[in-house]
Amino acid sequence: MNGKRENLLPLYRDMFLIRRFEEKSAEMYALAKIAGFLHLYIGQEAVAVGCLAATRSDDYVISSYRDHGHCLARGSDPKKVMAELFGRATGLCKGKGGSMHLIDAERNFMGGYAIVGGHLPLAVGLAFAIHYRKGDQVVLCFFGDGAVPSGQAHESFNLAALWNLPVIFICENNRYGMGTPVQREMSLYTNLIDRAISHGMRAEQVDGMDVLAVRDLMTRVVAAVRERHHPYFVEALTYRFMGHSMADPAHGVYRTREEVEEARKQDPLGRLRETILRSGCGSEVDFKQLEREIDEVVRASVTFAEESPFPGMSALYEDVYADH
Amino acid sequence: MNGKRENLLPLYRDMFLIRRFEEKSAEMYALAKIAGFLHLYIGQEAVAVGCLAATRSDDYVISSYRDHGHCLARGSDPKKVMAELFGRATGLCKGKGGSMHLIDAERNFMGGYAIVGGHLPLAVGLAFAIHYRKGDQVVLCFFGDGAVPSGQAHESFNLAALWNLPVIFICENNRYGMGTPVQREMSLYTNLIDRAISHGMRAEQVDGMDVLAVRDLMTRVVAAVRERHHPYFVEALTYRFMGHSMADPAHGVYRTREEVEEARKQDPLGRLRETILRSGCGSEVDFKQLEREIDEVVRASVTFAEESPFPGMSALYEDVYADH
Amino acid sequence: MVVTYREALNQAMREEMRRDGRVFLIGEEVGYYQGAFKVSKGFVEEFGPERVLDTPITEAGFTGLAVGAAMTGLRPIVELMTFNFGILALDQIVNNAAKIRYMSGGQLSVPMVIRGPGSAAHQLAAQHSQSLEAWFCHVPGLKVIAPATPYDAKGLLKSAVRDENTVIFFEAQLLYGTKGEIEEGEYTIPIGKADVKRAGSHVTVAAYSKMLLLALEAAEELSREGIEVEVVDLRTLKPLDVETLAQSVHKTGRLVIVEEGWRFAGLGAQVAESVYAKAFHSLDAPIVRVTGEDVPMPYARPLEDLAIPDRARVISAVKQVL
Amino acid sequence: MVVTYREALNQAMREEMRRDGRVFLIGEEVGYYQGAFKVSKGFVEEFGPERVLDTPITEAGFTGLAVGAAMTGLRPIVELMTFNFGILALDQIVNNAAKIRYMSGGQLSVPMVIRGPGSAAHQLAAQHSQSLEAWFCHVPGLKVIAPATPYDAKGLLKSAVRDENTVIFFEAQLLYGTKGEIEEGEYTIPIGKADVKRAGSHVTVAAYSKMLLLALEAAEELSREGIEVEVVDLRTLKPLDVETLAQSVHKTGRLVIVEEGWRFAGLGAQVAESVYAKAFHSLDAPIVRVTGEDVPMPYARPLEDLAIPDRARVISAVKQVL
Ligand SMILES: Cc1ncc(C[n+]2csc(CCOP(=O)(O)OP(=O)(O)O)c2C)c(N)n1
Ligand SMILES: Cc1ncc(C[n+]2csc(CCOP(=O)(O)OP(=O)(O)O)c2C)c(N)n1
Ligand SMILES: [Mg+2]
Ligand SMILES: [Mg+2]
Repeated sequence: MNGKRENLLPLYRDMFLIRRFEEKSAEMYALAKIAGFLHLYIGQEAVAVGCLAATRSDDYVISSYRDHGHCLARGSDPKKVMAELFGRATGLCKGKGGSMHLIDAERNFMGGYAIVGGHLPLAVGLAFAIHYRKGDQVVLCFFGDGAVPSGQAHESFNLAALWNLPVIFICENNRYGMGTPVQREMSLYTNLIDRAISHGMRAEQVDGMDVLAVRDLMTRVVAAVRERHHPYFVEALTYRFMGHSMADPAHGVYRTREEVEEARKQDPLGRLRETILRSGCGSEVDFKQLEREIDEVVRASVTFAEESPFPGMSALYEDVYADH
Repeated sequence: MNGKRENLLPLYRDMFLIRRFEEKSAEMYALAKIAGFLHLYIGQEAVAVGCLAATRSDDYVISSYRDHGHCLARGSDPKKVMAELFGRATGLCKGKGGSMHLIDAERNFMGGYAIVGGHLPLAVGLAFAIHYRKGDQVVLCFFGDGAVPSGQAHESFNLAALWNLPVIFICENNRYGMGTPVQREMSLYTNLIDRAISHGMRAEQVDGMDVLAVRDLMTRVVAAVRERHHPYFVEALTYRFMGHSMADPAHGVYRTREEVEEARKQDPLGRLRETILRSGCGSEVDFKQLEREIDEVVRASVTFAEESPFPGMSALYEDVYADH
Repeated sequence: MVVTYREALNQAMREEMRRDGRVFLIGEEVGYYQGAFKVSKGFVEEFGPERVLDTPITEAGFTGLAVGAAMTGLRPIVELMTFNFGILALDQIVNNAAKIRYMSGGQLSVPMVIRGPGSAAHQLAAQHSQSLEAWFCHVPGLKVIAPATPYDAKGLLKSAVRDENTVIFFEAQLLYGTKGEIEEGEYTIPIGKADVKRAGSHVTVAAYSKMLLLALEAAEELSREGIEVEVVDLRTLKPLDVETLAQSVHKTGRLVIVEEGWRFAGLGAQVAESVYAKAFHSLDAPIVRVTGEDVPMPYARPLEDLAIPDRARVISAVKQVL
Repeated sequence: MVVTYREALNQAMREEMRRDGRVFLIGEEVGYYQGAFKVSKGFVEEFGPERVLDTPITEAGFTGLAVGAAMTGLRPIVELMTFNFGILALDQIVNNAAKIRYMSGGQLSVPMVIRGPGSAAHQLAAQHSQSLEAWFCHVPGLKVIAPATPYDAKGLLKSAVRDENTVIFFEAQLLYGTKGEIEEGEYTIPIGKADVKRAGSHVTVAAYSKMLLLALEAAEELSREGIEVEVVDLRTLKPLDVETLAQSVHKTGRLVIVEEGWRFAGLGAQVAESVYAKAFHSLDAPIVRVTGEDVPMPYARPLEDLAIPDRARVISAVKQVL
């Protein structure tokens, strides 16, 4: 790790933004300002932030319905993200996408998708487009452990490996697909990377609660994929601290309070905070200030969303087709 | 191999029946007695015959559209099979299924299916039913190399491995999926079994042009699956001597005449014939007699088909639903 | 006994599983999680994980597995967490479940039920808010059911489980909590029969599933204005009970069809065409359809409200047709 | 210039690929094999394997790949070996291709064409003989085209490639060898316009794709009996050109719709309903539909012949409606 003299505060800032933003989203959900399915990313922030820190701004990013973290880590305006969750006309997608379908084309954030496994072929297509145009970007494709057994995932792995496309599949293994533990989703569940390897892909596991480990691995992986144009599979071992969605309690029938508490000890924010304090690149004062700043950003996003108008009736038929 | 004193002629007989039956089918296709898609199994006979020789009559068998060989090796009446190809009311499926959908429920031959990869989930379901009823049968599921990358295949592998279901996936790797060589279907194409292994399945390769090798391996595999109730994956290396279907010439754009001729040297019938002659369990006289016998069986099947009536108009709406 | 729609489904499946050991339940989170919408509450406890199977997220795989099991005579109930995910299992449903009996010349059957919520809930957006019944109704070999009340849900689900064919059974997230009277104990409702849920003489309104409740509310309100609406609950969508509908139209001369799905090539087009063909000369005015709008479902609530039929639109359709 | 339908498609794609480097062709056997039905003959030789991509048998995978590529502005043409296999790609088509523009609030588009043969050929049996256009037509965000002649095939395919939306383009195995006149050089035909292929005053017959040829033959034969049929080729199924149809019906007062797909919830139901709604008072008789029978396709030729509309049935439908 080359973090000794490096300023790690920006990484902390990005993770903290996601954390606070989502805590606020949960509040807003309770107040019925946000509706539908809301899947929080809390606990997994190190994965999005570590990965995105290793990318260039013209790389593509694509994700599942659990997409707030990736979108914010990509640099999307929290105001527009919150407005989208509120279903307002000023939202990233003019209020039409909502929590599960955040899209920010300007940032090559190609969206959140709600069909498990369904966006993996899109990721391969983004990589194909890079290849077709002889570009040197890469694609980051985030998905959960639950998506791994899906047919669409395997068809994607095969195509990416067969055609040497520059896509990095990032499996956020948070040990559960909704209420189903990974050992009931798949046989040989301790080594999801083997499936990717059997398709001819390079693959590695990483501690997804350690943002520096993620970033360092991804820096290496992104460089390799960018240069040699082949796919990669990364399994990030992580944990979701909250329920599957707002409809699901944090520790439902499928896991114990103790297990969640144990996992919380690995809180990626806490771990980075300690590293920063230990390494001396930041102090309690810095954290205080940064957190205040973020609180303000999040508050402003709520105000912005709250004050924004809903889409007008004429929006209903807009953008069904490109030509009317 | 325990073939020294064993009478191997029945194996030859089964393979020869398939060979002759299909040669005759091709003739009948040229005469427009048979229509639609007709996919010949010629060259691959050792796989069906070797596999089926290792089963019990209450085991289940299921296949793709290239299903004549498996159906005949299972013991279906050639008359009814030919009548089905002719679309007659006396056919296995009353003329409604045709070449791609031979089904003989009495023999637990659960059918040929025409969507690549689409019958693998059915095979897992048959195995599930055995498991549910605490039976000790096994399921043999035949498919081509082209089906391996399909999503439905992978979902099937996962379920079978996760739930320890008694299904044997038999991949007949004949090096091509239609006009596409296996190296353009999949990365790491030399070891398809790795994909199965990555799902937690046991898997082995076998020389699919050697009926004794197939039968011996399958005897071991069937016994293991029957006893321990877990899935297995067998990759049989084989070759199709004819075109993909009657619409496709034997050596089209995708392979050379030389390649086909080279492969024909491994003709499974020729190889077994030699073994038999060498081992002394059969003589030229035996072969002559057997071949005459089979010629008669095949001729009789054509006569039967030819003389059978087409289904009547009332059949159109029969069996759409079970209750009318 | 007054129960919720959810409880009615739970009872139906429980009774059938107790009655017949060949019946099993399979789907995502149906077991330990008690069902994503708690329809199978208590099942894994009563019937064990051998008969209540939690699956990986592989709809093609587990639906096809159920088809294979049904081919041997077992009677699977497949729960789709929502019918949106059924799109991934369509090859199994259309090419295998619906066709195997025919292709085999009657040698094999596929007696199974595929059930789960169809249609929109609240603000689940484009990929989770679809009403795909028209698709399933198009396919020979399938039967399709979409009950609106707890009474019908129980009776029809029991019939579906006992049917020798593959039955597609549409529920709705927003119906699970609705309540209604059901009979005590065993009863079934025949598949293929519509039900006049309210008699009237001025206009016929045909609806099913969630939309039936709208139709009844609208009828109530219109009645206060002296307009008597006959509400026909289609209940079974395939085979469609055109007879009952036509009889009502012979009486009223006017028909409004309410469906939540997309308008173009929606099921209501077929319902209309069937009635036109059978009762053309009884119709005093063109049939009016109230449907979902032809747009992917928007997330924002005001847009979503515009995209889905509501009571006001049913009322104004009735007035239009009069 | 007289060419086959196959050659017309080949020209259209070739011209578009020469014109626009963003266009590429992807599908099973489209390259070295020259296409399963030889539609892309000579393509890999001219454009190279970078733009003419042979895929593994993974329809969801490669269709989704094309969607992803289109999101960045490329313009894929996906060839489905047949539309039967499109069932496996429906999640990509319906949930992604059709919805991404809307879900993104217009930020992204998915300009692509998905083409290949739909409908039955000869004796391909149940899993290979389906006419699924009603399904695709149901989905907002898609356009659906089904040309019957080489002229229309070429002009509409070029328009489809240039369209900013996802266009589903139905061909037919039995059309590939049919011949017709096309214009020399560049021309396009606007999507969304029906075409009166034969003028007449007694009855309107609406048809598309393969069925148009039946309709024209029937019209020819009926003309000898003094019955003048106006044949409207729908060509574009979504958006449907109800205007042109209604105009014809205003004139003739009678309509027969011919479609090869299953009757129940088939596209003809919507065509009928649209015409009833727009021209109810012009109709002198109920609309008659000639459709495929509601059965999985049987293999045996005599049964298959019963299951698919033929000229005799079109003629008798016309006489019935008169
Ligand atoms: C094809 C499909 N089936 C079912 C669902 C319902 N569903 C949504 S999320 C989810 C669990 C996914 O788990 P995982 O992939 O591990 O992601 P995580 O939620 O843990 O981030 C399920 C079953 C869906 N969205 N899509
Ligand atoms: C899902 C699907 N896509 C495409 C086809 C068309 N098709 C039929 S057979 C075939 C090749 C299959 O090759 P393989 O699995 O190796 O079997 P083989 O023909 O060699 O026995 C293709 C592409 C199909 N039947 N199903
Ligand atoms: Mg997970
Ligand atoms: Mg092969």
